[in-house]
Amino acid sequence: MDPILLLTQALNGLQLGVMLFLMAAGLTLVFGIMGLINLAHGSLYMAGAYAMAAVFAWSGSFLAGLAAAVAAAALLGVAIEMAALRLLYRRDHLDQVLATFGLILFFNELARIIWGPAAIFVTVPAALSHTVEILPGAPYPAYRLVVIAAGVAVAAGLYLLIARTRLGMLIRAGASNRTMVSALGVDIGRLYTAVFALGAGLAALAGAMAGPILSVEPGMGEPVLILTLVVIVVGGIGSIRGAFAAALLIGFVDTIGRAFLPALLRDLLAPSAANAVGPALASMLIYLTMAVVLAIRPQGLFAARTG
Amino acid sequence: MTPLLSVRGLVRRYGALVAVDHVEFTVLPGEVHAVIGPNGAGKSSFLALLAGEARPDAGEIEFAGTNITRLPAFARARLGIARAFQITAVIPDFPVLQNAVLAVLASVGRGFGMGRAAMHDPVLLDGARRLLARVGLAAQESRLAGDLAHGAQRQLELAMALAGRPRLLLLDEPIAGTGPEESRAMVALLQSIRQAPGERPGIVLVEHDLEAVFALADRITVMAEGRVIACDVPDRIRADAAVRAAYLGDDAR
Amino acid sequence: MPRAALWAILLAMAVLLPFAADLAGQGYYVGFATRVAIFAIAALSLDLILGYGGLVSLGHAAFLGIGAYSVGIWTSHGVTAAPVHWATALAAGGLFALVTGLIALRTAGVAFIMITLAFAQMLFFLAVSLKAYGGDDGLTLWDAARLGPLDLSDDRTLYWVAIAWLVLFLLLGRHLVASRFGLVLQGARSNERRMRALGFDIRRHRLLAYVLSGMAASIAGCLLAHMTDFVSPAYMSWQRSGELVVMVLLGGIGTLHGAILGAAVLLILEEVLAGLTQHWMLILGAILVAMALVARRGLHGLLAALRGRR
Amino acid sequence: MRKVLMAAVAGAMAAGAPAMAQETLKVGFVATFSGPNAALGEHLLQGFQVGVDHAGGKLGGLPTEILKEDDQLKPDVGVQVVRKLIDRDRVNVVAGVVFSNVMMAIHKPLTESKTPMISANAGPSPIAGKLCSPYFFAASWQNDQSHEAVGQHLQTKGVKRVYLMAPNYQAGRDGLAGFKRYFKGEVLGEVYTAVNQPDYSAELAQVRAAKPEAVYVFYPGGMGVNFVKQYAQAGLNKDFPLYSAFTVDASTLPAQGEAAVGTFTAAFWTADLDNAASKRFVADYRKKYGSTPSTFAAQAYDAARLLDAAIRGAGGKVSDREALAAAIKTAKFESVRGPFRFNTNNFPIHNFYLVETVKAADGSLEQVNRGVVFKDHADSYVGDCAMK
Repeated sequence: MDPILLLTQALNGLQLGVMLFLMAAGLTLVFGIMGLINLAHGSLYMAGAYAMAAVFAWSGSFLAGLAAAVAAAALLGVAIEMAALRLLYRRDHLDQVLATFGLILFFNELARIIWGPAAIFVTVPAALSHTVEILPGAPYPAYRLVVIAAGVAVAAGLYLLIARTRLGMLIRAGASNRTMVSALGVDIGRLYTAVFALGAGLAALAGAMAGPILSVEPGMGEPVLILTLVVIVVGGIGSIRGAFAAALLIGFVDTIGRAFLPALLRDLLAPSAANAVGPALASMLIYLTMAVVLAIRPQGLFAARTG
Repeated sequence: MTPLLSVRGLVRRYGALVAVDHVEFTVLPGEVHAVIGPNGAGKSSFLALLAGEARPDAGEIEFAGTNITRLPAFARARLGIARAFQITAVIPDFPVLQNAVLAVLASVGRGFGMGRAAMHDPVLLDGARRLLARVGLAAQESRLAGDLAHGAQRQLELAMALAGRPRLLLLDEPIAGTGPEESRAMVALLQSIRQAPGERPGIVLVEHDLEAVFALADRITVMAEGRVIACDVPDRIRADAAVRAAYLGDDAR
Repeated sequence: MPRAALWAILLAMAVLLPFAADLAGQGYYVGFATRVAIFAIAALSLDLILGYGGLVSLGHAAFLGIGAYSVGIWTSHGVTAAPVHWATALAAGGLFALVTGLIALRTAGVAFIMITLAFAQMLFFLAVSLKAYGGDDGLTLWDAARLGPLDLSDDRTLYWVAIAWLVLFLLLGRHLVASRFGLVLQGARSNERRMRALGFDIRRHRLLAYVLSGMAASIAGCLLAHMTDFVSPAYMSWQRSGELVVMVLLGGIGTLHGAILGAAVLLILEEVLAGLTQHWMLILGAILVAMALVARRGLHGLLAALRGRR
Repeated sequence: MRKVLMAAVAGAMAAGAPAMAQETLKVGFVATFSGPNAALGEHLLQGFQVGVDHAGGKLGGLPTEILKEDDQLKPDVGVQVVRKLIDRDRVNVVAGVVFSNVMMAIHKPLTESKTPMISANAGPSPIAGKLCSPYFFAASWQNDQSHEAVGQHLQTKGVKRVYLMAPNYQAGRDGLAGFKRYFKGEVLGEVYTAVNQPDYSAELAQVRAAKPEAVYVFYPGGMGVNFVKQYAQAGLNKDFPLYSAFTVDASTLPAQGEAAVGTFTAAFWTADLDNAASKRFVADYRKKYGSTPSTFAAQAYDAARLLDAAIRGAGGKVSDREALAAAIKTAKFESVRGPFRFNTNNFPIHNFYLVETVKAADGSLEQVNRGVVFKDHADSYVGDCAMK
């Protein structure tokens, strides 16, 4: 197989992986610590993309857009958390599902009222609009390289935050034993709000960085939400390490499957059969991966320590 | 007498921690065999292995002549191993009577019973009421189990465990955490179970309340750091210097 | 009001509805009521595993699809006998539930939610690739299904059939949850460990509940196909599964009739709000959030609380 | 629960109103108005609205009531609302419909109730062929026609090696089949991606490896925004010219921006087309909505004009559905696209133009007409239709 193509596809898988990780990190933390299933996580991603689009267009600065997206979504996250979600931490998961499903409908429609039903324009910053020759004959979009770098940097930062800081210690403690954290004399309500804001910020960062690549439109959060849920379940709910591993796994499986599976099938089957089966199988691949992982390890790849 | 339960070389690891370390253990029919030891000695892990909630990494468990090492929890229950948990495990959002009915159902019913009403079946109801009467909960049958006092929940749980006329009872701290009144009632109840004609189940009793242990046990096994450090009749255990050093010294009142 | 009287009134209303609609010259509402009954069956079946079994499935729309395609595939080959469609749907839905349930029930909680979603998505993409049966565009059913002498393309007839199925499933469901089986299922939802220690093989009970639930939902899928004369993968999108969950939660879980209430209220809300404003989803979203925050056990719980206060 | 957008204006405006007892025209307008794909429904309705305005608020001189219904992009909801329109509201005609799967679902209740349907967008191949109906009319096109036009253009241009991509659904497969009907060169790759797939990086890497002379894709709506942006970002547009259908149009261009510059498509109409009907439409649409109309809006405008002419042709007797359908078939109206006539399957025979997206002098993006590809082009399914 063509090594240049393989390398390019590996980068594509990595890029999808780090984006999914940014989404998954927040979702898995919120679930692990607060026990909250937040289906509206995709709405925070959407909020990030729209905030970035608005501020980027207004100021002309990509970085300002990025900062505004993270700040706006974090604020929005805090607002949602304080107004509604904190009432749901002790409740049944099903109440959380109902409420956050309602929030999805609400925010999608709100975005439609504010920005209209059509996709809005966001482009890559001029400085990154070129391609880079990663190998001779293998140009790759500079912007996607930056996305990968940013994603890896954020992952590393998150690791340091959790492994080294006081907040990180509380987060780790909270994930394994909630009562212990309150016994330490920490204001658990503030910790929860902080964690939620962190997750919202990460989701918004993912949304904002996706803005120039994808179409920014109402409902853009749901496909990525589903993928993110796949990631956190495969990784093991509540585990940041698991989320990272699973995000890369899903990123690679999806990319490699889409790139090579149809061609592979064409070698094995009649062309018409391959054309019918290939795309369907490629779409199913991540779900197949999840089903296999869960069938073998129901707790996911890296189960957060229980009890 | 052939033992009812015999355990050989049982090992269970959690990562680097060896929670249960080559434990040898037997229970004779009708015997109360208590397991004591300091916190973290591996008593609860050991009980979970006996109940089939966890799988051993090595060793064998034989019950009434059958090797049950690989059987899941529900299958062991069907062979006659009943269990009460350290954290009381009743069905909190069912009424007391319904809890008891479930327990009776477990002992009489095989198959799914989709065609048979549960709460209108005289066989189930009579059995359930008899059980409740035995543990003194008859008057509370329509209360939600979750609303009962802690001691009463313990009694209900014990009643449920007894429904299937088990041959072996695994009790995880049935007395710890209850008040003096409830604690006396529970000891009396356990005495009555072991003396009930025709049943006389073997009992594995994990308990912190040493007064109760010495009152009830025929034999006592002392565990520390996953290993058995002594196993003997209560009087000798009381006198054992090693046990005193490891355990009783700090804990005995 | 005594329960029996309440049920009698509801049944009478269901019986009188077509005549009232005719009288008012609003035959359309018969079709709408049929749709409510169909989704009520699907929600009811989901409530059996969700409310009584504690198993939250985000893939229940897969069974709608199985039922719909049972009708669609037979019809496209010229077989219009509804009993054949139904039998196929029951068998296929049951088999799909059995196979996926064996794997899915190894997990619990959120993992169960996601693995059921995964299986439904696989089926969705399979249907998209079924070129012979319309793929993503779907399949129009030109020949009406027949039940003996009855023509199911007639609104009125289909309404009675749907109501009959709904009543049948409601009665079966009520019988089932009051049976020994139902007691074990609910016990396992509340305290799994205790149920195992009592000697119940709860995975078998759950699997059976999952299979029965899938079969009932497949019938709803058949009826949906009969009603729309159309079959498409859109019937089993994950959003549709989510709507079914919302119906059950909105009505109140673990009550069966709550699921019916939820289905009716959600569909009516959609209909009414969409007539008021283009941005009806904003209002619907807010209502759902408010319901989750205020009413602990859905509309059923809310109604019970109101009755209790009075 | 109806939404009455326009009630009758007083009779003063109805200059050419028939003298007989006046009926009221009820039009059911069904499209996707909610969810992520709502934008196209809006375009249709706006175009239709301009068409109604041009008839003085009275299509065919009749007091006109438009009942707007949202199909939510769910086929079963589509059937539900169409039944409501037919049974309860007793509409005379239904118009609109963005998506083929909704169109397929509502085709049966419409046909069985003999309700005339004027599609303002969806033109699925089965309805052009085997399932053709005397009550169904496409004011738009048959799905394949634009694809065929691009295929023809590349064939004429002498391009030998192309790479094809489309979403994995029937319209996508039909589209690429239509392209290949007229393009006879080598197809290096024919890739079907998941519907609503957001990221195409994996597939784009394969495109670069295949080194085609041109790339042809079909990615409507949000998919098109994603694809075209990513295609440009990957630097592919410099090496491999991008041709597409329904991918770059007035609804997606604002979000695609400069990434779409230099791409080609084919269409039955462009906003710069030189005829009186088109000029009037574009001018009034701009006045009313402040933007250049999309092809979607143009189709819907034609649907309204067609209906207006048909009702006049039927002498205002809209309650006779068979007569109304017959009148639609023979109606003469000034289409924005120039010459327009119905084929035997009630799909239009019309011209197709090559369209290039360019950056105008003032920096704005425009879609410019680059000449005729097909003259009086009929669709390829008409042979399967039993109507003569």
